[in-house]
Amino acid sequence: MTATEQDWPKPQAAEHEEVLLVDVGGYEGPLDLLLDLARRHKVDLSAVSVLALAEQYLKFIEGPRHSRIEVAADYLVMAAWLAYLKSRLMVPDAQSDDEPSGEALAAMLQFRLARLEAMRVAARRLTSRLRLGVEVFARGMPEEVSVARRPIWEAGYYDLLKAYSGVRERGIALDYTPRVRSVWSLQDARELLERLIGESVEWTAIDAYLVQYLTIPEDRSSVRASTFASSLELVRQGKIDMRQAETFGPLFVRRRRDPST
Amino acid sequence: MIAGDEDPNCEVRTRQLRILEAMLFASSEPLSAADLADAVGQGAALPRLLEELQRQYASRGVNLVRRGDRWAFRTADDLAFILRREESESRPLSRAALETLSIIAYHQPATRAEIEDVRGVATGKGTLDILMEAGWIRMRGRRRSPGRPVTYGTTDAFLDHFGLENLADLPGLEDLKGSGLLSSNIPASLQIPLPLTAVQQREEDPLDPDDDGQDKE
Amino acid sequence: MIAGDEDPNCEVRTRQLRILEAMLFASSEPLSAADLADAVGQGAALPRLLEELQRQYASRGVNLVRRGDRWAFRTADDLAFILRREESESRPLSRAALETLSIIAYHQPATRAEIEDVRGVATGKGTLDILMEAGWIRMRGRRRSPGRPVTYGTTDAFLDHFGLENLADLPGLEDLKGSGLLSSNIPASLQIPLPLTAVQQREEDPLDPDDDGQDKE
Repeated sequence: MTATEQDWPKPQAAEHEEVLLVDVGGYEGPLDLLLDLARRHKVDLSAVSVLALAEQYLKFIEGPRHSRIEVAADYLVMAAWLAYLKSRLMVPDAQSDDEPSGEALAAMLQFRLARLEAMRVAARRLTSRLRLGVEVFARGMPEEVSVARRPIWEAGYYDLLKAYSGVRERGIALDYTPRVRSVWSLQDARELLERLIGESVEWTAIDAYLVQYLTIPEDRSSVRASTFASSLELVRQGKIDMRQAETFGPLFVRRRRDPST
Repeated sequence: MIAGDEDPNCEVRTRQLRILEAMLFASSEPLSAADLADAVGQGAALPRLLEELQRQYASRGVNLVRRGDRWAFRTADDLAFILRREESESRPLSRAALETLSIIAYHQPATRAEIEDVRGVATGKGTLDILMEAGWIRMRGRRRSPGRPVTYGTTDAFLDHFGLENLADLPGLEDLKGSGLLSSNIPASLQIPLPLTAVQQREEDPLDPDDDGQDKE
Repeated sequence: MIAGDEDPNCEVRTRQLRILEAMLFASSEPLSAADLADAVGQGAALPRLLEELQRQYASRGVNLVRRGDRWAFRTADDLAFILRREESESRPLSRAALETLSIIAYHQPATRAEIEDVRGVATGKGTLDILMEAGWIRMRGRRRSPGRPVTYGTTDAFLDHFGLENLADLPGLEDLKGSGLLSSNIPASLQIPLPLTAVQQREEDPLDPDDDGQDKE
């Protein structure tokens, strides 16, 4: 397993000290830093010694950790994990151990480094392609398609007939002339009553006075209503007396005698 | 594909034509000969190249056209229709339009004044326009009466849309009453015209081909 | 100029080709087969016509290219050095954005957690926003896994920008697949508890129309 190889070339101390001073913030996370460390020494990531890489990382992170308290938690988590990985790689696996072997963990880290590297290469290859608007061009003067919105009118046969019927019925309403009904005004009724009762002080049924007017069916209710209302007015004015013997019985009227005479 | 093979410098020429083609295609404005000259090389016979390109595209869907002393690709004139797209949207006919349409259907040929008389409301020109645009009514002729008003009638598209074989299929008075569309207590005086029986009485002249239906003021 | 004269319906065919040509020339955006079919008529053998047109333009300064399910005219690749313009983008994409874009392109559909797993670092929401605003990525659906995270994929505009006919054209895609580096199913033996693992299930549901991609809190 390459991960356990011990022939990781040791970087020169001077260079290493310099690196230690580099702000970890310059890296896009611990994986980026690890990848950078790995690529300094090997082009082929599968040949990288994970153990050596872990040691380098731990050393690298120690500097900022001591000098700057705010090293991102990501880096510290990775450092802790790499310390764990280191211990797994150095201590032979116990058969009963449920934990993944150090080799498996190392292979996983290699896989992730290789995958990140592959995506970086892919991004570079993508951006080195001929790009639209830079090297390749679309039509510079696109000819606009003008969209004319044409309404499709919806109307059902029923709607049509309903509309026609409605219009014709409305037409009828417009031609409506109210039926002329002969209505007795209160004024007319009052004058008539006064005239009919005259000076008669005998109790006489009011219908008897109106008999000739009540023969026309259409007029009957109007005549009754108007004369009754007028009679009440005449009573109020003290011109006549009225009496009714029973409910719905005939109404009797007579000229009120002047109390002064 | 590229013509002009008789030219001894065919390869150079082909390449020059391709460059012109690409530049004219990609440019956001028509290009002058000067704009193009740099790209194809000063020695090139630009006018002849442009002529050649114009000739190559003459029969295609896109033509190389000259605008003043500038050049551009434009859609061929006869294909202008593809640049005008029609999108249809369904809209219910307004009540006014429905009423007007039904009156025209029953009373045709009907003048605007007659329609207004039945509706009891003035009919906007817009309403008739919508019905004409929908293809359901047409101007039939001019009434032989003072002012010679335009008469309207329905079209075959009207019959088609409403599933009628002919105008006689329109329900009559009794049908409308029977279906409950007309209330039954309408006066006996109310008549629903039998379609087109009126034609003979209401004299009209067919519309002249050059009559746009506008009333003379 | 138009080839294919052996066709008995040559005239119809020529006209159909001219219409396609005009439509594709007129638009700066790639057009779908459906857009084109409307114009040439439903009966036309669109794939064969497009193939023919592509062949006719293959040697010219402007080529007919396929972008996903869409088609467009683009200037020929080999003229890039003549046509090259300064990048109009005021600020180029950051490394984070570019990396995220390629991870989405090669791993799609990919959730944010998966992107973060590959990069080993949290992805600012701004990065995805920038890519979506550029029109290169879109929310595709939701992964059928706990939390139902939104999945991202690339758009046709992405293909267009980078001159790819389809996703299979992504540079080095086959090699990456072969080396297992795109495999989302990392062998169980390689699963590590720390520091960053991701749920790597591929199942996803399409995004609901009213799903704006916001995760429920």
